[in-house]
Amino acid sequence: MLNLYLFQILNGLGLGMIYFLISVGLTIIFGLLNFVNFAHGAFFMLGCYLCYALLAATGQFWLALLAGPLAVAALAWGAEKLLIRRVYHLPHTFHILITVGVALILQESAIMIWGPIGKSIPIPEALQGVVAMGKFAYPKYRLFLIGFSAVIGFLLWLLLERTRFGALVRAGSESTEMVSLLGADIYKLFSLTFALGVGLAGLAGVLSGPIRGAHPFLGPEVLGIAFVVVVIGGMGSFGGALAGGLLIGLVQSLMTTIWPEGASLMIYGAMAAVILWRPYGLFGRA
Amino acid sequence: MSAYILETRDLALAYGGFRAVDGVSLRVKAGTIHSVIGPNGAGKTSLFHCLTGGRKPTEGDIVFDGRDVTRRPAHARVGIGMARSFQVTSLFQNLSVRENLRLASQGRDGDRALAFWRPVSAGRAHLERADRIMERLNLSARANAAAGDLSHGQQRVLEVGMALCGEPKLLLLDEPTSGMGIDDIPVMTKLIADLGRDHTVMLIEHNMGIVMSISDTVTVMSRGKVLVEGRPDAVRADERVRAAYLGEAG
Amino acid sequence: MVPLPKGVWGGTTPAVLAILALLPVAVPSATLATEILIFAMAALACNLLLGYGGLLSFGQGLFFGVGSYLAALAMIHLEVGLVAALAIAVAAGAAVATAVGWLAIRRTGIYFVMLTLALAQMGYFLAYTLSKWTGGDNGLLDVPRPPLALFGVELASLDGAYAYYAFVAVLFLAVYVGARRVIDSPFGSTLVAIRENEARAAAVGFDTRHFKMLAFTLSGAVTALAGALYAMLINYVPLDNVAIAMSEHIVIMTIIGGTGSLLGSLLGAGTLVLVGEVLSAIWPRWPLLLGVGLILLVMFLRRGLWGGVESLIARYRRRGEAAE
Amino acid sequence: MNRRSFLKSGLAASSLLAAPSLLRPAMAATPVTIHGLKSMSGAFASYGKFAEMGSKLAVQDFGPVLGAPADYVTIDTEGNPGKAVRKVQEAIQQQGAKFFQGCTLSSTALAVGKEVAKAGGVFMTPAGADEITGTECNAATFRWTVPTYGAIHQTVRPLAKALPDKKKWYTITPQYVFGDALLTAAKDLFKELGIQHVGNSYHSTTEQEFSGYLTNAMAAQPDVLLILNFGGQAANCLRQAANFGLKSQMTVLVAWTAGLDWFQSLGPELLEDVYLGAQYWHQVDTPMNAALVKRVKEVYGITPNYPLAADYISTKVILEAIKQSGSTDGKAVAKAMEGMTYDGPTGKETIRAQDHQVIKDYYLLKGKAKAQMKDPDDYATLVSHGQSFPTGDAILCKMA
Repeated sequence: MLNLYLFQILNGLGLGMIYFLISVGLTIIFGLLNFVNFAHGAFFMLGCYLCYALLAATGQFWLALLAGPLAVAALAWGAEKLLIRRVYHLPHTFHILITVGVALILQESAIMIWGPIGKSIPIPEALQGVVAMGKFAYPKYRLFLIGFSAVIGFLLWLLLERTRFGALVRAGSESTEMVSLLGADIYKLFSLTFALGVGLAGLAGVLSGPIRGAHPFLGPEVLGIAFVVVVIGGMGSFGGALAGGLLIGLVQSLMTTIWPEGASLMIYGAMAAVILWRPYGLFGRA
Repeated sequence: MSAYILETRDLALAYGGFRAVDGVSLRVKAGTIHSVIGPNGAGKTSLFHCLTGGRKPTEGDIVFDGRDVTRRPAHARVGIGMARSFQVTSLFQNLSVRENLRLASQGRDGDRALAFWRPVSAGRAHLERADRIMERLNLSARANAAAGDLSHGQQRVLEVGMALCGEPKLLLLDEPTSGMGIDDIPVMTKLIADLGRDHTVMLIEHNMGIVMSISDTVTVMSRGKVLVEGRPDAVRADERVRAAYLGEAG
Repeated sequence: MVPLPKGVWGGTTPAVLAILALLPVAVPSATLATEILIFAMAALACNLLLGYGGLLSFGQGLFFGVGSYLAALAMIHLEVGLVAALAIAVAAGAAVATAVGWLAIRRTGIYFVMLTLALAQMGYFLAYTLSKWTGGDNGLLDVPRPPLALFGVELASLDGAYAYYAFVAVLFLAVYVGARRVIDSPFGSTLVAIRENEARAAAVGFDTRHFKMLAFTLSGAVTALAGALYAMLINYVPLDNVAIAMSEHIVIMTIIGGTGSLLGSLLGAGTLVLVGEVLSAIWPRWPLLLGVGLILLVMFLRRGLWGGVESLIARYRRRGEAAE
Repeated sequence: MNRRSFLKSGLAASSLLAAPSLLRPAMAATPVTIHGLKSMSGAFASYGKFAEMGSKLAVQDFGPVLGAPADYVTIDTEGNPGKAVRKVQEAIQQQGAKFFQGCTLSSTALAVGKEVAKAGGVFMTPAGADEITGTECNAATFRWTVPTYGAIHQTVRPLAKALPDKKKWYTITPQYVFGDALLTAAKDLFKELGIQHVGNSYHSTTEQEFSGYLTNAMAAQPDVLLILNFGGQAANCLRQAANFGLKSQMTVLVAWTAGLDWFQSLGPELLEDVYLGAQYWHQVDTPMNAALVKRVKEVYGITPNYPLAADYISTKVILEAIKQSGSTDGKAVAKAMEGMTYDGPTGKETIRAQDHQVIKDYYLLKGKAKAQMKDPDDYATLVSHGQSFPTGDAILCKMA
């Protein structure tokens, strides 16, 4: 029985990395722009569909992995310039209203383009098959996902912590006037940050395509999980998204053995407990 | 009833190792104007936070009107007669001057203001008190203007007015003249002197000139401790005070 | 011009009376008109928190669902009458809201919002697992709509669509006037003060936690009443009542209508329900148009529909004065 | 009250009233109108789209009823039970509507059935919950699809017979009323067939991540994995089972699939060698089915799937009953439907009078490899078909 739990822990870690990827974009945008993006799940859904479309057109998963997120980031960049830029200074209620609007547009457009039925996305040949572990088997694709997410996480950490862009963006979140005084075009910085955060949602969508398939109503589901992870990890904290994702992945995976019916109740219970016990999540700051 | 309305005994407030307030025992005589002055970083503001309930002191206790208020939360101090103003203006910006003052006087009711079934107009007393104080602060002309639209000087006067509306036994004023123009300061100084006649006022200031002219007692703080306390002219002449201000004293 | 009394009966209340009277005639069915009033009541309760208290709560769906379930269970299992069922629902809603409030107000800003969201989701999964009582995802069926009776004397049967509309309209008017009184009460004025500047409100003597909690209690009570009336309208309690989508639906209505204006909540609820009704008959992809509408609203009509109406009036009056 | 506040109230009142007045339905209702309850928008939009095609085609092909061509009106349930019930109430009050057909969600079907029964109308639904023709049955509600009892008996029994050595079965069950019903029926059948139920995983109604449950299944090392969830959840469960390589370790049976459109969303790679329970299959050789496939190809250019066929035949049956009873009185039409036998997509179908359940075939299919597919919709071969329904006092319906 022991290796069942060990395997559930491995599976939980795998799940955790997927949840990290899903939520890191949301926390970056919130942390650095103090902006609540309710369309994050819809951009994830768009990522799934682009993965499907690019694979159907070119048969190249790696191309989809590159082009998909970039396309989502470009769309986000346009939306930021056109819409989001005007509402940063407004209270959260307007952030929620405008991004719910964007989410609805993305969802219905996806139905119009790709139809209401979901789509399956084949796993690329190189990553098909499983790795045997005793009586268990773990899909190669999910191992790839763990590795790839770790690399993405590291690159992101480098970008935010070790580059001038990262420094400016983090400074910008402290006080926008200061950064603009330093001569950096704060608005270009915001557009790039927003595009980066949403592009990550697109990337998570492309990567999750082969696991979850693409269907128009993925948005609200994924948004729910992303909020749980981000709040537990600490709004705006990069490390928090990782810790939050892994924690939720483990809780969900282990709960399937211990108390399956209670999994969802537990996840939201954990979310409420963390908010109450640790004011700014596990890693968040004021 | 002891002559002293407010007493602190070995009051201390430490942020980790740094002791912003380091064993202050202070007594404020009822019916007087008692000023606390000192250079920046002397611990005046930290002391003020302890007195108003903004911070919980790490040691010592505070007795007000014969009652231990050390741990009492900020909102519970108005009911027993302690009212405060803010160093950085903090008013209900979008509400009218009159509404600001009415709310301040309604604050005295504390939880009784939870009444959601009675119309506001039923609380006639609050409105009358607000109007009376507005008269005294000669802000009546701007009664319906939004607090945010007042000049900086007028907003500082309104800050004092908000404290007055709590019908306090003790007025705790935090740098009432901060950010005021030269021509406004005499107005505020006269106002505080006038208040001193029928209230006990405790003043936190670092502008020596104002304090000397209107205070009955002056306490000088430095590095979290009480350096000197006494009548204004005695304090002014004291060597240690001049040194503390010029920063030579060790 | 007959001078109507000032206070709760003045100002926008005549407009509400006019709308209540004309709504069932203008809108194709009394059932739709009743649904609009029910959601307007929920929006009003949400507005008390958001517009006046500055508290964006995602728990409104939970209070709505609690009201539906409790009223339905009371009527089905305890065979209580209409008034008792509504009273039970209101009490339950107030209790749950107070509990949620007690926890949620320990945090502010986005963490407050997320805490209400987490607590509401816990409520959803609880309702879903207690399927013996709530019917799980099949929902609670056979919810009766008992006649209006006081002390055993049956006054009126509410089975007719227009009869039920009249009953809900009277309740809505009571809630609206009640809300006007609450807004103009010492409590209401303090709530606004807390929204404006919480530190200053505490400094002048208000224990802000008590005021925020009371705001939750009142909001929960009214939202639960709306939930109970909705259960009686469709004789059914769908699990969706407690879903996060319901909370989002109520919040959007409140913002669309214009926070900080009670009449705005009625406009917001009416508009969102009607827009959904009209568009869904025309185009299956109608939520796309709703999305565009939300964006336009944020861009050009930040004070909500009521803000728009007010600026129309102001412009109309200015042009009127210019002409005189 | 001065001029300003009167103006404010007058304008506000008119602004709300102006928009919707165009809503009043223009033309009077013709004698026979079928109101189709379809989830055109919302989470079940895919289902609504094909269901509407089925109903429209049925009304169009049926020709005149009681002297005039029947009329068809779609009501968008938006996948929201509350809205659906209110719109049904409206149709009854405003247009005196009597004949309803549709509903994807069991919760909607149960609630709508109550409303239609109160109005003395007739309602036929393809929704799956046992209660519709069980504990919550009523005089107005009829149901075409085979309930959970039949879905289990027509899949588990033939598969157990075909693979006698596969004794250990593991189940993955959605924790809602529908899932419990499937599991109970399966457990009873396991006892009867001497199958060892090596384990079960319950999961919540919103779950889309099944790796944990599949891991538990792997630990139990069953011969057969029986998946009892539906729609999007079943798709993700099967997709992840394939990813985890379970298909090579054990036989996989999905007891209740949504048929062709669900197969299309998954693709042959995932479906190959998977056993699939289905309410309708276009390749079944029955006279009416062949005609339906041809007609649908002609009109819509696609192959009929489960929502289309279910709503087509249900609409046709209602129209037939109206014609036979010669009246639009709900009671008479319902009476005509009870015991009616007709040529349906699954062959001879009879509406059982006792609980208004249509007695029809349920199919067990097996997924085909991509290479063996003769045409783009040739996803599976027919393994077995048959009829299984609770009988005698096992019928829980006590018709009021």
